[in-house]
Amino acid sequence: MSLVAGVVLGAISIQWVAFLVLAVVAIAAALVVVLHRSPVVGAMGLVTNFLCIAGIYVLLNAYFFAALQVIIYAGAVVVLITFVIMLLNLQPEAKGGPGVVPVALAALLGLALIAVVGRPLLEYAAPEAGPPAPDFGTVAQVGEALFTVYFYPFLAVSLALLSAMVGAVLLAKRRLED
Amino acid sequence: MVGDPGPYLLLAAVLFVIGAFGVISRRGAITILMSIELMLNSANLALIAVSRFLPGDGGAGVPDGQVIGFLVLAIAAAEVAVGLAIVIAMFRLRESVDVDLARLLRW
Amino acid sequence: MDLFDVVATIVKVALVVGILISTVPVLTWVERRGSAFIQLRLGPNRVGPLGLLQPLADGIKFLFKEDVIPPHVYKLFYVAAPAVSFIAAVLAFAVIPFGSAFVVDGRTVPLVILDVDVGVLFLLAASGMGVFGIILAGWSSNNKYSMLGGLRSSAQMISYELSLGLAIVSVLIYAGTLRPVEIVQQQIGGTWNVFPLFIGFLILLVSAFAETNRLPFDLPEAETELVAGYHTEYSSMKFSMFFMAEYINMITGSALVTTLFLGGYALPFQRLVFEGWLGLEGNLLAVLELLSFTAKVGFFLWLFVWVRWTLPRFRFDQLMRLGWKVLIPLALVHVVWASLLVMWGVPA
Amino acid sequence: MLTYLWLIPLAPLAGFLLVGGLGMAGRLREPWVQRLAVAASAASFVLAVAAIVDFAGGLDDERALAAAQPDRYEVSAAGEPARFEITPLRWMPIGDVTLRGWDGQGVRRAAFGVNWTFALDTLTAVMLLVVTGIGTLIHIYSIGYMAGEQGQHRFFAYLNLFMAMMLTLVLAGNLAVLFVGWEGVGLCSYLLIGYYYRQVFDKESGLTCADAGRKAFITNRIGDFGFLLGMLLLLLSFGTWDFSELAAAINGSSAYWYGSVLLTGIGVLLFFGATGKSAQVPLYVWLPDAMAGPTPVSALIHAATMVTAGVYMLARMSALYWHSPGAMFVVAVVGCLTAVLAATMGMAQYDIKKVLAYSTVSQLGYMMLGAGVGAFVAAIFHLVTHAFFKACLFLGSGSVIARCGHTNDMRLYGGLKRWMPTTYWTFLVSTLAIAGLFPLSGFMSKDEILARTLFSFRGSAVLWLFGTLAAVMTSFYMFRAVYMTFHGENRSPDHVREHLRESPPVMTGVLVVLAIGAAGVGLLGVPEGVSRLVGLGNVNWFEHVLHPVVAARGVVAGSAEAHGGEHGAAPAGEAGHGEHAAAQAGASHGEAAPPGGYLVEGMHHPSVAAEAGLFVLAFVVFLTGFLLARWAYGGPEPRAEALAPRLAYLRRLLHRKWFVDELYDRLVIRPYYAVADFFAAVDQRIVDGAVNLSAATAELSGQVLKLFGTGIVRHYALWFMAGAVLIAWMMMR
Repeated sequence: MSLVAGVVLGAISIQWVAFLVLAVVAIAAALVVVLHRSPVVGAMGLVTNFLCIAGIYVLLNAYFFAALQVIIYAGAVVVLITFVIMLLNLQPEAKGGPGVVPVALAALLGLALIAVVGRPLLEYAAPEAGPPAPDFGTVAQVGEALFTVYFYPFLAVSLALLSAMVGAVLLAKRRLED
Repeated sequence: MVGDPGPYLLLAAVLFVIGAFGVISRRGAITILMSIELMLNSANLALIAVSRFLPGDGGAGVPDGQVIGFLVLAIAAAEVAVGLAIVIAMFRLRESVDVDLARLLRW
Repeated sequence: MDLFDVVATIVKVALVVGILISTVPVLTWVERRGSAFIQLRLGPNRVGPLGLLQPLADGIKFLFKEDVIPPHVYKLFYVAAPAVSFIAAVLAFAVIPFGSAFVVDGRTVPLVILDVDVGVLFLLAASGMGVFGIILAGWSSNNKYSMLGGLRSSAQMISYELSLGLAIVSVLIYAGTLRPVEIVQQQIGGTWNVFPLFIGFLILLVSAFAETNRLPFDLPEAETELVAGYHTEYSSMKFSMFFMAEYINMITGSALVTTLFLGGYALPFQRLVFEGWLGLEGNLLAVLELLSFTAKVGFFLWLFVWVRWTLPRFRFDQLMRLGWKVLIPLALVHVVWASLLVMWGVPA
Repeated sequence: MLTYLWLIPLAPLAGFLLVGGLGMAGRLREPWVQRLAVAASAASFVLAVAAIVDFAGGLDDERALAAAQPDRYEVSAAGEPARFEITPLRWMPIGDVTLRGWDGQGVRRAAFGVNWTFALDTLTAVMLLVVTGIGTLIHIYSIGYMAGEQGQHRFFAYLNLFMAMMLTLVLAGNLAVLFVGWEGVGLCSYLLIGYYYRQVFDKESGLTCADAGRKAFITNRIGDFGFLLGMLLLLLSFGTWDFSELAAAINGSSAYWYGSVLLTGIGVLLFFGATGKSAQVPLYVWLPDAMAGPTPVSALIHAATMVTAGVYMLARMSALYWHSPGAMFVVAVVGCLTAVLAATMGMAQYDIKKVLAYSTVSQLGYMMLGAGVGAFVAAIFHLVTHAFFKACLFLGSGSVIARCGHTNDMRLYGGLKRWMPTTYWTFLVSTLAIAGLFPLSGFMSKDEILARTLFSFRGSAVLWLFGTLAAVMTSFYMFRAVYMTFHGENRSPDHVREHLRESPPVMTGVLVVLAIGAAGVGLLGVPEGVSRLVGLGNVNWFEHVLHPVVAARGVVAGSAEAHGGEHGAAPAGEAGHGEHAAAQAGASHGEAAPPGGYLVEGMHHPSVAAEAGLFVLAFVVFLTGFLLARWAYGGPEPRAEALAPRLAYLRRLLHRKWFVDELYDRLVIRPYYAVADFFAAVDQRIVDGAVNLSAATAELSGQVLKLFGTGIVRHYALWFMAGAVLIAWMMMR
């Protein structure tokens, strides 16, 4: 049943409460990332956001992906970002920030996108989906799908990762001569 | 049990928009990178939310969403790596990560 | 989720956390007495018999010291850092099985807090979060030394997390499952993993040492160069939190090693001797398994202390080179080795 | 000799190449240039005479030759007037032409090819003798006139080239070859007029000789344009350009063609070409300015030969003109108008050559009038006589100019009688001839034309009246010229007066010959009316010889039955006589159309009293012009000056040539430039404009798009986002 329907009917399960809490915290964290002037605070906001989303994945019975999310996103990506922030010793941005016009425009566009995407979501009453399959979200099921149906994308991604590694090393390597 | 992807998709949309707003309005390269991560993450959320409620064999849910999510994850990680390398290189040139300083590529 | 399970879980959690926290002072005592024994000196013996109460005295000391929050720190993260470290350390313990199961008035209570399909990944995730504690501590203290200390320790942890992960992956490939309970059951059935995957065992052990910033790898806190590393600015209780987090990490590390390679709570030749010959089962067997688990963990803990007071400290570049150029390639080879074993159908 | 007919134009052509080539290379000294040129011209004269003698001796052996080689030779059939054609060269084998079926025989494709054909018949013979005879005499005269001139090889070369082109024109067997000659003579007249290309010719208008040459050429070309259209129209309707075939085709379906609009159109177009070449009303303006050329040129080209080409063409196409009364009427009216107009202008000129030029235009008007009323023979005869006396007049004026310090202005002459007696007497004889004194040639030909204009079926009294008026003016301005130049005291400046003496014999000799010709040649074609008065019967040998060639055939023939076969050159005028009688019986004096509604050839025969009246009138005309001139200019101090103030306005009008040049300038040239400017502007603004516009839009859009390339990443992100929203909206709609 749709969001509105869920609230109205009052059949609020623990799931619902958990989802709402996690959602609110995630949004708040996202706002911190975007609005806060100090990059480190932003990074911590990002971590919080990722952990909340991992929580939501658990709610969606996607345990494997939740673990992945925490290990890779929260554990590696944000650490890397924080690492670079501290390496470059970045100071918080100057007060000024970009002019009002782009900010306003961006906000406007954002709202427009939400309006465009949101409306059908609210109206669309999806059919009630039953409980997930017993092995849903487990490593076995995802692993099996990954290596059979999505095998070639998997190879492509591995190539992409390889090239990213080489690229990153070359770009960041201090020139030998200087 | 929230029976349909509605609320999750809405959350994903909101997160996406916040990420986009961050990319557009902020001048710090790192912040922009983080906002991009946000957007990618919201995409993942949407993917998995939808795949969870699709009719699969032996109950609701198909693994495809998570597999694609996994691939997006990998790509996002690669993207951050290269992005940070670029930021470092830029920092070395400009002493700052302000994106507006890198505007040589214009008429 | 009926009431009984909830209560059982709560009791288990309480027990585990309690034991973890209480073992920390014991460990400090062991540490000090051990180092003394290694260095042929007496060690604390004034406070209580054989200095057993010395840790208690330290604890009380930490409690009553003035909790100073320097003005230039970033208050929120400064306070949050020790909490994050401690929570990460404790959380990792949730998935480690320390016994098969107790039967309490007809209801079996598995001696593991969170028996989840992706158990090992959960452990990895939790230990990953530990890094943030250190980073935040380093950054929020707002001074060069702690910042550099934080940077170095996070760099070290990131590097060794990689080899740790690969070693665990090889075990998972060999075991074919991510559920720790299953891994232990397999080792009970078959041989302990340490024999076929011995190199993996060593890599995991070394990585565990690096993860916990223990001596050969304790560059961050190296007194001589970086004062006290990332927790320079911390005092009293927050400092002790870091201290406890470190020791709990040690316990978790050794527990992880025992579970994956030494068969967790498996008694040596359990099937043959204890179950087969002695015909034990039920709670008695569980108690014995608990004891075997504790013994193994204790051995590794002693190993930590032993290593700390015998091996000299690595230089930072040696540390990094060992991590990236030795351990990781070795771990990759070991993963291949594990998959070959699986291919040849070695595991039972 | 007839088979070497094609050599006649070749001789002067060779002369041109030799004199021109070697002269330009500087290898020829003056005497040799002159000798070669004259030799070439004389050679063509000798060859012409030989060919004519052979032709007169009958065409028997030629007929055998034609039978042997049909494609090279062709001889007219027994009944037809004698004609010999030779085709030495196949020129343009064009292939099939689609005939539009205007000739009533439906659309069909006819093989059409143009060959380089030369033909000889009595008409061509006459023209040959005139062109080569007068030409050679003028070549001889030029030796004296051009003595000492720098680069005179250029003059003689062009003169020879002119002779070659004129001979080609005259000998042409079809319109194409005629057109080659037609254009050739136009070119030569341009080259020769502009001989003194640096000198300013006309003090008043500042016209240089080169400008005069250009003016002549352009006016001729405009005429040729009409001529070419006529030729093409002819081709599309008859499928041939050959004269004999054309005549046969027209006479063959004579009833169909009589009065057809197409034929009239072709006739008018061809006549338009003739007006350009023979200086008739619309396109005569170039002839007075052509006097910029040396006098021998004026004599040869602008008096004797080239300008007569138009009349010859009309005579050659007589079959066509007989069948389109409309076209002939146009010719007559234009001819008469030109005669009167030119005569008026001639009376008020001070330049002796200009006077003679206008006189030439006027006499040509007479010839066209004659052709227009059907008196082709009279027209050709006037052409011959005019060639003699006008050449003599021009050469006389040439010797006067040479002696009086190269000035044409008669006001600086006066009393030259004492110094240049031969020139004076020859000039006087020619003047008497042109003015129309009885025994001389002028009277014979001009009065024949006037008589024909009055009595011929196609003539009219009005045209005759204007003709007579022009005759009076002719004798007036001729005697005015004589009195101003040779009588009264000498008005030339002193340094000129010392050198005044007679021209060298080489010039005066030619003058004498021409004067004798001017006097005597008239006797060849004494008009029938006059001979009857004197009781000699019809002794008009010239008419007898020429008439068969230009006589009308088919429905328009004089009298259907009278015109049986016209055999050979039989002297007896029986046939001719008979024809007059029939016409006489058929038509009373009135305008009643002859039987069958066709304007038939021939004329109402005047009663003897009418003939006598005409004769006396001619003498009266001569006398009035003479006395008027004597009264005005004869006395010691010219009375004309006294009259000047009262007639000032009239004098200025006539002297300024009725402001025709100015009229043309304003009517034709200025609008032409206006139109040209207009289109230049259009091209500039619209065509270039469009091109520039497209370039401008590209550049403008470039400028606009440039604003988006700010280089700032955030802006690009903004556009990304905007795009995404748009797409999302479109998809979600």
